[in-house]
Amino acid sequence: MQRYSGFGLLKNSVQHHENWQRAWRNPTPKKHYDVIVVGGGGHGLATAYYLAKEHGVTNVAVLEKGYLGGGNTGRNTTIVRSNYLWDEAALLYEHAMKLWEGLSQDLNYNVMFSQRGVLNLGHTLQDMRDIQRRVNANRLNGIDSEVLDTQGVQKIVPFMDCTGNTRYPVLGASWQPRAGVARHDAVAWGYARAADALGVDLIQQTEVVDMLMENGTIVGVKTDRYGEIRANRVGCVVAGNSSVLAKMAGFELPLESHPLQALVSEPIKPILDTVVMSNHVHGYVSQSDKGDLVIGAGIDAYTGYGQRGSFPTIEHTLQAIIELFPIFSRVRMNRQWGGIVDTCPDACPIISETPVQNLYFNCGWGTGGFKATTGSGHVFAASLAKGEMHPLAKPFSMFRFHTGALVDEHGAAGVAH
Amino acid sequence: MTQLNRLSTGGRINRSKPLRFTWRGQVYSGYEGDTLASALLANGVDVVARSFKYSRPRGIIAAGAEEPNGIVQIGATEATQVPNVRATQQGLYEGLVAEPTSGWPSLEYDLMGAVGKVAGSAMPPGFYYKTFMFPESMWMTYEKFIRRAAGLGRSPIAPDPDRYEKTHQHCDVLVVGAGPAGLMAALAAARGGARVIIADEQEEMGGSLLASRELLDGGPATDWVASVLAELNEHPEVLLLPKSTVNGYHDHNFLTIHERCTDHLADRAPDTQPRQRLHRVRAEWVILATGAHERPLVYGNNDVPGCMTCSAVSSYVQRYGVVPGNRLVVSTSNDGGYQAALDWHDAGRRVVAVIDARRQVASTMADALKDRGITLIEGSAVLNVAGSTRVQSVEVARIDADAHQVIGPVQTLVCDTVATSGGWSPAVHLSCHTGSRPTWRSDIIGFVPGATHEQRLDAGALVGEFSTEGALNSGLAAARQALQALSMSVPEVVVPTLAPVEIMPALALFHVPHTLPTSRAPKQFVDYQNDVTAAGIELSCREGFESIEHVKRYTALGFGTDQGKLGNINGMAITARARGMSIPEVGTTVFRPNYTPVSFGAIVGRDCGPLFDPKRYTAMHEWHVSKGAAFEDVGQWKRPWYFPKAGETMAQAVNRECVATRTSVGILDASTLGKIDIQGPDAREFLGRVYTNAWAKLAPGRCRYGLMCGEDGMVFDDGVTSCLADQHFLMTTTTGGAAGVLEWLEFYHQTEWPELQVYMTSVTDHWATMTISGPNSRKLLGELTDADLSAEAFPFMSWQPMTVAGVPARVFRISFTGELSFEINVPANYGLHVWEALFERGAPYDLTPYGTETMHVLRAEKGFIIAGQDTDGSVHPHDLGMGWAVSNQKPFSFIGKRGMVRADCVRPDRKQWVGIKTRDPSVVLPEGAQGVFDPNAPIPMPMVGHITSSYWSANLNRSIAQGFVKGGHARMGETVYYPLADGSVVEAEICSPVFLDPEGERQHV
Amino acid sequence: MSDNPASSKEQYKAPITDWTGVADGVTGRSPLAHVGFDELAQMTPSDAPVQLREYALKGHLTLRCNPEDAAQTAAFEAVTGLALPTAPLSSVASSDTTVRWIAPDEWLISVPASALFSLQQRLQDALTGHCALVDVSSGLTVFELSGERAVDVLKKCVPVDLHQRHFPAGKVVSTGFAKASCTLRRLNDETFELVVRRSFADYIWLWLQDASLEYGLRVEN
Amino acid sequence: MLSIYCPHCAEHRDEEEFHYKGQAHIARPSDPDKCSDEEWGNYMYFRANPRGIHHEVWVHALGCRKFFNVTRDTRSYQVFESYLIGTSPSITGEQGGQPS
Repeated sequence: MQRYSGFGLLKNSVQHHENWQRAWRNPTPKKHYDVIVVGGGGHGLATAYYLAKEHGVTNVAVLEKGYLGGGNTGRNTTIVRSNYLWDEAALLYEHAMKLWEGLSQDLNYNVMFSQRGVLNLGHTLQDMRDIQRRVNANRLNGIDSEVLDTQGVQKIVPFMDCTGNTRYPVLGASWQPRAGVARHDAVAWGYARAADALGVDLIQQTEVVDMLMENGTIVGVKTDRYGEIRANRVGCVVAGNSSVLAKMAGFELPLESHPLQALVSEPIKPILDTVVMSNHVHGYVSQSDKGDLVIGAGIDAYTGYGQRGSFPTIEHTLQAIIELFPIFSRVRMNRQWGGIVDTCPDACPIISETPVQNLYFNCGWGTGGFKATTGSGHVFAASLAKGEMHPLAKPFSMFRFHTGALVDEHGAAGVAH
Repeated sequence: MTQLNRLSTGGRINRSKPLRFTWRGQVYSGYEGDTLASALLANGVDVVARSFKYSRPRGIIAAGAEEPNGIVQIGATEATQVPNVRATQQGLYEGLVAEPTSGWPSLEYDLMGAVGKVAGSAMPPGFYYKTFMFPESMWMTYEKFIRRAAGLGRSPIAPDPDRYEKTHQHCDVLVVGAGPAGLMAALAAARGGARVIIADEQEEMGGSLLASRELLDGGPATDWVASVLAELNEHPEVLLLPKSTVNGYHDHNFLTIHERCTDHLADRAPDTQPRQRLHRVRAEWVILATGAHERPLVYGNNDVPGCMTCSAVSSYVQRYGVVPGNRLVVSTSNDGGYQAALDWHDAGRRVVAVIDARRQVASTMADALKDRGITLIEGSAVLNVAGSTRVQSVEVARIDADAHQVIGPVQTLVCDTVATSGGWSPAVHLSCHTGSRPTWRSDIIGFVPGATHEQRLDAGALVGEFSTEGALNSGLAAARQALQALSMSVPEVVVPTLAPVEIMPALALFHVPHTLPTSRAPKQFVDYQNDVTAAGIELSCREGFESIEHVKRYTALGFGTDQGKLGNINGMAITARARGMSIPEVGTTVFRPNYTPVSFGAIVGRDCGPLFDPKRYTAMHEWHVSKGAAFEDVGQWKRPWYFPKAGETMAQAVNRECVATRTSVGILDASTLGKIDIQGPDAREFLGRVYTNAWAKLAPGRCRYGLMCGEDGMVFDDGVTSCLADQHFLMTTTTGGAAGVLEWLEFYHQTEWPELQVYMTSVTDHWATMTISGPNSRKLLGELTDADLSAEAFPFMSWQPMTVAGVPARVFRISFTGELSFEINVPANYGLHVWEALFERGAPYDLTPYGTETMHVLRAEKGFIIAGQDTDGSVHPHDLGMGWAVSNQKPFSFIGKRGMVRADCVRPDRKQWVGIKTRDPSVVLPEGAQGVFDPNAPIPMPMVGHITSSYWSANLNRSIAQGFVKGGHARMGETVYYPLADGSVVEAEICSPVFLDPEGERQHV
Repeated sequence: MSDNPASSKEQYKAPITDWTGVADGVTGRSPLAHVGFDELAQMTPSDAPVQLREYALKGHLTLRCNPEDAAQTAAFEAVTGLALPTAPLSSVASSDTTVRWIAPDEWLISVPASALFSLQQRLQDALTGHCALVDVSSGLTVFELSGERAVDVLKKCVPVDLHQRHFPAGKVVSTGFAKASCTLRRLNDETFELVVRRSFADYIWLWLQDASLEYGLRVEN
Repeated sequence: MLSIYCPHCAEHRDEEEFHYKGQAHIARPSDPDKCSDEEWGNYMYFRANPRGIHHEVWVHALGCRKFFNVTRDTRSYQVFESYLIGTSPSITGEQGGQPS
């Protein structure tokens, strides 16, 4: 792998950038792999990378029906935080957070992880009780988190309306300083490049159309472009389309796929230095390094695979943003888009064995997938390598929906994302 | 300043209405009818911006929505600042103040420009992914500097003084675009009797006809436009929306139109008038006549001010009477480019040459050129431009028939303006918003809208009908099709006659070759706003970013505020060539709303400020306000939180209210609780299915507390339901849960048990509810009613109709405080009367109004839960110690029964709800504190449950709390620790959640 | 499902109370009493193209029954003199009674407050079988919006198509009103009746005022 | 934004008047107490979630408050029919399949 550095950049600019290497190969798949990862998004690519790097499993293929990072990895609002309420979720997301810190160096790819902090606002007394509960839990779980009062919030976000004249005044917030944002595409590309360098085959424009099974055990997949490809183990990481793949394997998942929308303003000069999220008025906003206000809210109510959502969601989201930031009223919205998220009834993911032997699913991240990319890939890789679920993944078995051992982050995790 | 580029005649500006405006602090003049761009060009302003990455000087290149460079800040005051306005779309008004959004210290002497020149070569696509990584700790510092360069304009930092309206529209036919196709379609649809909305983004309707040289029915095209508009204006079923952009096309023919009502009039809207209006349109049929955008050619230094599209040049001359230069060179691949030369020439300025990439050109336009003696150079193209803040000359050379190589010597032509045309790209954007993918048509060298499941028709240049005649005919055809589908009569409409035009096919030229390879050639810009070059796109492909989406994301192609209207097709073509594929194989990126940017304010509409969300009030609200109550938001309701007397703190007020209630009598406005009237022969059975406890034997006149669980067995609501008669009940729900509970009940009734005969009606708003509570409550109520209130006649957990203060009432002897209580319900129209009557008689008893805070304290003293505070969706009745409210004897497996006995729900170490008594009675634990058994355990410390409720109890003179503790029910008396944020650890004892009167003696009186 | 014959209604249903039967001197209070419509009526311009009035303190009754039960519909007609409007979104009205279709088995009946008790009694007596009558008088108030720009104001409030072709006089829809809801009935070309919930009445009043700002509003009393 | 036909009000209304209530035709087990944890979990949580034709329950929340079923394509968001609770759809597709 051609190592990236400032010096390399200068050298290449003298050569008119004619000698840059490909970031990854475009290989023809082999007939058999130790592990097939279905889904070339951030989670899938991270899984492949850690399989190769941490477990020495390099005979790995990542099958992507479109282009790398083209699903939710490239469609989210890039928020990274780990201030989750329940121990199981908090430990998983904090595991991810630790991997975010240092990821650029690990991958030799600047993913622009910017720890500018996240505010989760409280607008009602119950909001504040929930914030206290979550912050206390975070602290005892070793996660940086504190409760701010209105003045404390105003100090961090000077242009937000904290006057108390609003419909739902800002009563306070939880504040995670280590949280922030990252450049979403770079995460996928960085993992892809690093995985490729370790020998992983990244197969794009190749859709899995069937699962090959023998005696209740998966032995490979059938693709639209290359026919059958066999493998000892198969891991599916296809956010949004998990139910479709599960159906091929003959089972259902406790999932619904919903559109999740986001929008950006035109780029404006820096005015917002942190991430602001409000569950109560229902919106969140940060400002990208390019200057766009990156804005989102919760998922659309009904299921959909259309990568677009309903206009009222956009309206409600912007109403929330203007309620918080009346000064943005004359700023203009440039673009909106949608991703497909598969949501679990308890707002926590599924990282799990399945009814099919050697077939594993990593899905159900709902609106919270991007921030977990690192940790998700890391624990899923360990599980695929050993054929046994990583301890951090164990609470997220799909079978918890039978026993009732849900990890219910509803209402506790602040706003979606 | 003189308008040195303004012609003395012509154009559609109003020369009798001169306007002054300010650009960069200097006052200029223009005319009514100008855009800011045309006025700037009239005044000879060349440089309007610096580019984002390389800080290169940029001038206006287009005349419409596709303009990538002329992005300015406007606004005369702080509050009226608007960032990123496209100068080509901003109508000029008296006093307009505009500033560039880039360039420091000035546009001419930009410091970053110097950096761009020196370091530009080290900034290929994705350079930041490859750098700024070392050391790790430095990224946040690097980022600070990177962020400094961010953004175009700036946000205002004062609140917006303007109003934005929003309105719902319905129509039979929505016509998007008022060019020849759109106007023709609207005219025909209107004549056919359809309800029509026609919207056009420009300051004036007419589209290409406004700058056309063609004659319609022998007269100027603008005369025809005027006659059509006059007829449409007269039509009662037609809504004309000029200055209105259809910015989004959503599912089921729902479209949004962004109308700029007053942006062309003044800095801010007149009082009471909206600045902008968003139309939310549901259309039976949509006719897209959105036209096409001219593609500029991609050649060396094609961003130097003075480089424009041919159609822009024509627009400025024809519509605004502005010739933006003196010596013009046209470089084109199609007939369309010729009009710029003709217009320029006829305006009396010099056309140096028309360079056509095609050979042996034969067309009507070429003939017109020859008639004027303008030089035509065939088989050639402009390769490169010299100049920095204005074009000084161009390099022209012969290229091969495939337009891939330079095959002749390079000659230099001196000029100050270069107009190019690479053909027309249909504006397919809206057609793509609902998921339709455009299809490539090689005959027109462009993408046209793809198939759709929407009731959508396309017309005009959008479907490759680039000629006026073709556009008119296709507009008419679309209207006919829509009318037929609507079962409306198709009227007689005559298409105006035009002189025949001979057209020669265009040449597919996207990227003009240079004598050097692209990587070494002068910068050839594809996307101006983000400084995306042909070399950058080729590099992206070499590095493996091959999918068009990867190219877009890696290079930022199409990511500007123009969203690639100018550059996307050229970018795709360059990608295709780099990959050895065809353009349709490469495909397009996905176009998404908005077509052009829309103010947040317009999308928000009136749902802001005081109208952001309804405030719901009870019938006694005015009284609470007059008594200085502090309010708590509970759902949308405003509930009194506490009633401070002068000088009282919240704690003092709450303590006083708590003590007064337990010692004499307090009163709570409980009107916000949800109330559902349930009646029918199966009402009792129904209640038994939706509540966890039994209802079969509840006698008329009696009340019972019930818990509601989901199928998972987890508590989600609670309340008292009273038996009004054998088949008639009144259910109460939590304030926040009211709507959800009713819908949930209806869901089970309508979808699971339709055979049950039961009707449910919300009566929340009908009743005003006031609870008087405390030892003197009976005496107080006795003063206002003749009813027998004795314990024998009116026992606990029963209700009676009676007259209270002259008003018929339902009074319930139920208690959430543990005191003797009467919940008085009267029709809300009489709520305030009864409330005031109670106070008239209440003075001797020191009747004390209390709010939600005191209610919380009093119920906590009694160990009553608040659903939503003490529960969170992961708690079943047994966890709460409320197994007494679960009846397993019922024949029907009520909702929640099965769920609460799942394997995980019967674990003995579940977190269970208990009382928490701090060892130090003066310490009030914060709600949300997390308990541990071992405060010295290492982090992550095993947590055993959190505090859900915690108060100072003035009645008990100590703190009280409740919360969850793992296996808590079996740990009475044991110690649990609460490590707090400040580092202290509070030690507490697990106890019963009932702190006061566990036998219930106070309420059974 | 149930075997209980509803032989004695009193046994099964709560006795009907004359909730408006208040003592002398006790007056009801509209949810908008604080607005002071009487004073506003003196202050607002007389030539405004939008007019608004509140019909406060009316009697409102929710009727639930089965439109396919001929005995029930006949009983209704016998009591009220009006045929129960069973077609979706329809209404019938006499001089002092309005009956609005709300759902296939639900109607909202409005009468003068003084007539409510008697109506409720007579309906209760006449209707047989499974049905419900619920007094919701205090839970609702009624606006009447009229004038040449009334439709333009309403278009900012409700998402339904108000064109005469789709929304003729007499039609009733229950729909969203901004972030609240309302039951909307067209009385004639330029006049609409809005029935709104008490706790949202102030919000809807604020919204209507705001929506008519660009045209001008006259409050009538 | 969807336009949904309410079979009770007999006209189309904007989706904002409705609430989505998930997959249709999921019958509550007749004897929950006899269900295993697995069966009960399947009833509560496990869903077809098809990419394609989907039968789902909606309620006209701001209108007549009645529930009904809708057949919709979850990719194109086309709505093919509204039909009453207790009746069967006239349009069905293999899960993930195209409408016939």
